[in-house]
Amino acid sequence: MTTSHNPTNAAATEPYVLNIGPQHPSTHGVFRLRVVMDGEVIRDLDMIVGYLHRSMEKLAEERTYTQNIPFTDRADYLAAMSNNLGVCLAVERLAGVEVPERASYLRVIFAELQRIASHAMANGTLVSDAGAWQTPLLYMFREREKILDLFEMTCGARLTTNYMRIGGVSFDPPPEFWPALQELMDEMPTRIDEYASLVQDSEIFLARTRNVGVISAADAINGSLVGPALRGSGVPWDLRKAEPYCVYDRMNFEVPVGRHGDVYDRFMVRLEETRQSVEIIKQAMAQIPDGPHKTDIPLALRPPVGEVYGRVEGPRGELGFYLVSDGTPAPYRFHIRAPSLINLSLLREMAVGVSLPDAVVALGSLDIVVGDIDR
Amino acid sequence: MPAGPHQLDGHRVAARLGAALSGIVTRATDEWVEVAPERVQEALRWLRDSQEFDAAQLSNLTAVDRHTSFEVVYHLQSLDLNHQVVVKAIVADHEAPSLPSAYPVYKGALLQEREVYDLMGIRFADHPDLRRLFLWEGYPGHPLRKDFLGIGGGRTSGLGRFPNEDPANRDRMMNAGNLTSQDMPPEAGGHGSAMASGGH
Amino acid sequence: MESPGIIIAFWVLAAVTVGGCLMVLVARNLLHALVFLVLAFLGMAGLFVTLSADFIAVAQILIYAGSIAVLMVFAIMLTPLAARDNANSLYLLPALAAGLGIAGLVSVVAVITPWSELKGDALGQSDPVTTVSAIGDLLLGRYVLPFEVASILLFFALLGAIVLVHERRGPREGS
Amino acid sequence: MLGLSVTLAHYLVVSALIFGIGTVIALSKRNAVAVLMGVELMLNAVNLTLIAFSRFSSAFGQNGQPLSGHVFVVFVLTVAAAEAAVALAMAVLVYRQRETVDLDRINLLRG
Amino acid sequence: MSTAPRPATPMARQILEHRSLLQRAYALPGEVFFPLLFVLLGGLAATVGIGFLVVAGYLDGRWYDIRDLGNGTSHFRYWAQQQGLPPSVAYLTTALLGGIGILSLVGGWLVIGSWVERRLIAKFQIRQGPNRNGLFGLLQPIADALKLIQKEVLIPVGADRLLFFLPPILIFLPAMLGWAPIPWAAKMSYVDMNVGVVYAIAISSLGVLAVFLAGWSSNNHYALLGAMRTVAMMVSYEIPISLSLLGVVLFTGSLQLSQIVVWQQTYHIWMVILLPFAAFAFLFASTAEINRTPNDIGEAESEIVAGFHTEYSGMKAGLFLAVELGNAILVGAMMSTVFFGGYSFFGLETWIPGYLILATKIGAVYFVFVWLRGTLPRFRLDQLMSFAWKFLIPLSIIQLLVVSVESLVIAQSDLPGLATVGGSVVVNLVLTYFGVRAWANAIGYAPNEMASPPIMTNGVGGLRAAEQIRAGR
Repeated sequence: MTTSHNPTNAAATEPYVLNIGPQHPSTHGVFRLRVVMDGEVIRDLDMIVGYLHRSMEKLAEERTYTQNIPFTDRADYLAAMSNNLGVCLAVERLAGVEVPERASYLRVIFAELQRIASHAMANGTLVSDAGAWQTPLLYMFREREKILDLFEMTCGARLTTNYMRIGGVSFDPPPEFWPALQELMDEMPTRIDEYASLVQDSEIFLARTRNVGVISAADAINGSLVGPALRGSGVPWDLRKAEPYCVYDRMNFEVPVGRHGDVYDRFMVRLEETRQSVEIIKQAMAQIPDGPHKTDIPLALRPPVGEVYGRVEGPRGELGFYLVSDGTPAPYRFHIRAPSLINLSLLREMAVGVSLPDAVVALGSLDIVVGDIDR
Repeated sequence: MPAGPHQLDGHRVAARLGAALSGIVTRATDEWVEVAPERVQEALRWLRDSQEFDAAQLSNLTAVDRHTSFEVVYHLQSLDLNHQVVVKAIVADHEAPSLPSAYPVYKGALLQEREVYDLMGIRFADHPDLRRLFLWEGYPGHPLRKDFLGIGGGRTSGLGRFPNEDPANRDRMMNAGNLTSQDMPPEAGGHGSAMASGGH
Repeated sequence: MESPGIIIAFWVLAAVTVGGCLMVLVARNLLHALVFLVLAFLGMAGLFVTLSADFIAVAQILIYAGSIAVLMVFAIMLTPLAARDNANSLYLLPALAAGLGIAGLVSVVAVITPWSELKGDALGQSDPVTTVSAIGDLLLGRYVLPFEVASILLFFALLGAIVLVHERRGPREGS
Repeated sequence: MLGLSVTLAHYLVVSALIFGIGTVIALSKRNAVAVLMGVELMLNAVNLTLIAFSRFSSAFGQNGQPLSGHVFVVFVLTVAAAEAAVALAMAVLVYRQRETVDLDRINLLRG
Repeated sequence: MSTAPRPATPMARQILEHRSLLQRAYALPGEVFFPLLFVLLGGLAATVGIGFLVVAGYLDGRWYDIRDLGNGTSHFRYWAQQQGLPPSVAYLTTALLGGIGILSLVGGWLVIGSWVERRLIAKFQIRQGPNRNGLFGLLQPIADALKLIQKEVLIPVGADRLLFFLPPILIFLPAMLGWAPIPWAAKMSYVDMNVGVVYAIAISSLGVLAVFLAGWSSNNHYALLGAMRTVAMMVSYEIPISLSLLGVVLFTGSLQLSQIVVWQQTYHIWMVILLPFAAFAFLFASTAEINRTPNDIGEAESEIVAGFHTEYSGMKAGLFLAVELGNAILVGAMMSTVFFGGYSFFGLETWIPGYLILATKIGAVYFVFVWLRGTLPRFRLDQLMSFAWKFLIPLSIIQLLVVSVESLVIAQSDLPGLATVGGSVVVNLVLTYFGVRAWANAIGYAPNEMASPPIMTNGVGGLRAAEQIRAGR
């Protein structure tokens, strides 16, 4: 046995490697963290992704633009509507397709519904990561279920909706959709209050999330964080305000930003955003005009040679589609700027040096979707 | 041109960038500015630190395979000024492409560069942790390259032509009412005619 | 006349205790040895019960099986894998001789001594004896000085253990 | 004789055996924690002796006087706990300094 | 948009009636029955005892008071003595029968408790819970047990086989032994030992070793991490438990659990009113000892999967789960006995058998455990440790000082018990309220400042805007 006499470097325990995932309750999918731990404290962290990699960008090069829309459902499978919207807007800008006004309103309504559903999931799983045995999660699922019912009513699918089309949306909602939506929106604020009251002021939840996983505003910007992770750090950046697409410039809403940039702030930003989404949907319902829901486009849409970077504010942040067209019906390059993946850029900084439970909560607050990471 | 609503004119960026760092701009268009690949880090740092452009965030980083070269595309944005700057670097070496990393300038490049390395095979020098991201070490090739698993018969990957556009099928489809004349390209033929029998 | 229950209990517990001790000596793995040590402690607590020392029995479980064993667990865990064997040293034979000598000598003395002063037929009496309050009276009465000394000893042992194991955090930050 | 009733001598023999085994463990083991186990067993044997003497004295149960044996055991338990805490802390410390808990290798005082 | 009347299509109707379905789920009577079921089960499981009583009554030719099954034991002994049997035979027989009684009681509760827990948590989580097997899904635990039994028991590679085999058994022992001193009625306890409180603490400390061995022998980092967490937590929280029980012991002047109940009966007061902080400390520390929310960090499923029993499968895992549940019931029994008057209920125990009252109280405490589990997030290990060492233990010690003075006053003064005990209640309530607040302020804990809603803005911007917003608040 070596007798390296080094009292200052007295390791209390031996560091060891812990594999969190690919099958683990807190990774929300097949996502793996290889963590070097010293007791309870994380000394190093390496993330291993790709278990769900379907090479979507390669597949897209063999398919027309319309055929690519269903792929985006499967990328971020918790925010299919937003993904559909993003790719449609990008293609429309590339090909110069006009969208009827009613379709724009419908897109706003469904994108915001999707945001509510996705944030409910994100916040629910975050609280579940903090150990609340799924009660808040199931409360938040209550409204998510109703929203998915509305999706099903409109386009027949709940999760992978494939609802948006280039030039509009695939279906006009049925007449019974509107009262159901109205009723949901009427009860939504009290429901949000209800599930906020479950956790928002819970001292245990506060103790677990306050000053945990703190990201400063400068780091968040430099680390390409987007969405609630960026806004949680106090940066008022929302593409719906900054670069209004569809009819967001006619909507009156506010952007919540956090105070400390910790897990609690990201949670609260998501919570407030659901409230704002309800407001947006109410305004859109009041303003929506009659008219066609779709313009006809050629089956083989041939955008001119060129490139476009279209982006929307998805539930997880800036969702970009970088499309390069060579004039053929299929994109030459189809790149999805996945917020889930890029938000993980700072995970190592957040997790190294803190204890395992903090790292789990910090990871949960980034709201990753493995389909979006791997694509 | 389909530029984003807040995207800056590439010529304007090129003028200022070229004035500050001489010889760095190789080309500029309405939409983007092309910089010398070996000096891309310098260009990004200048754009990030300049008062005028304030490109604080690397919004998107990706690459495009142009058969003989690679385009690495940087979408930068300023949150305060609310505009976008698109920077491109053309990597001429298609066999062993290499480029300085943007990580020293933007921490957000960490995973995006790994993704580009994994799928396109572009090496980023002085990237702290350049490993494959999605695929495992030892995976043969880089799948997003156009010559990956080269298709026989001189075809390149990509959908050259919508299958139903094959002149042989054209009349049949139009008779069946599935197509309108609007769906047809202006001229028949083209480089993708082999696709018609491809059964995609 | 003693009840057969007590006699059976004595023999079983004595066998468990001595067997546990022997296994501590024999076991190759330190953690196995620890398990047998706890078994021996529990057997000892049982022997205390047969001697109507209920408070001492419970204290034995609490302190030996509950606390000291856990302390040992921590000590074992804080040292590396290589230190978890229970090997004997070169002194095994002399130690065996010494141990057997002591045990034999004391046993012989214990058996041949008449113990005329101590012939209480204690095991036969059936009324439960309350020892707790009596021990408490003694501790705070006749033995109050040793009691206080013991508490001070415990306090300083606590402090000493903390001081010994406390990590000096300063220089580690740089590395 | 031994099979019919349990006398003081039985307890004393058991305690002598435990004490002997404890001695062997304490003297022969190389691991510091194992040595501590031996010492604890020896203390336990003494406890058993004390309790047994207390129990078999004729005055047991009267005025609580013979319970002095119990009080001694309480003190022994106290000292044992303190000793275990300090000894194990020392074992950990020695491990940190010397990277071993093998008592044969801990020869710091030999220089 | 249109304000259409109520939609006609089935799908839309279904969506609109979604909420009323949930309301119906709320209103289902399942949870109304749970206390009733506990009481019934208390009675059911005591059937063994009652049968024994009837047999004893037949043998002795007399009719017995079923309010206290302890009567049966003494009569049986009396009868055995009359028959000339050696007393040890009578003792052993009663011990055996009592053991069977307790085991069947606890076993029955394990079955029902798991059903109640799943059912109740389902209600808390606005879902139905198990409702397919039998009436209200009552047969679900049996189905679970059958499933667990028929599963293969895996031994991981590299596991220490002996130490891997032992823990499920070792951990089962304290969960069963702990029932021995609990008094179910005035004379009805398995062993009415005069060191009952210390015995309970000592027995609960035995589980630590089993937990550690389970985690260490599994050769799994999650298991080891969970075991070390659990051991650290159990060792720390034994101290608040002991201190809170010591306060009770100071008042009652006895370590005997039956005497503690009798004391509460005598003064017509529950210890929880007299010692609210001790009751809270005991409840909180118990959740740590038995690994339940909010202190279930030893098996925090979002962090370390299942903690120390990650690698156990089949009935061994089932045994761990059963012990967890059994411990909850055992703690409920201790809690009811020590702090909630045990088998007594202000004179009601003369009309209703004491064991039924105790069973109801255990059910109530168990309900609290389930409630906590359905509601609260989980602490972090260091937070739990600081809560124990910086909050519970100092305050418990201060409380002990106050209580020792009060108990002296109650024991020595000539005033009537009502005055001294009532005075102590007032003093303790006031001191607890202000003491907790003052201590929380002293250690700098201010939760209300921590809960801050986000700032609502209307503009967009980057770092500069963020700094402006931050400066503006």
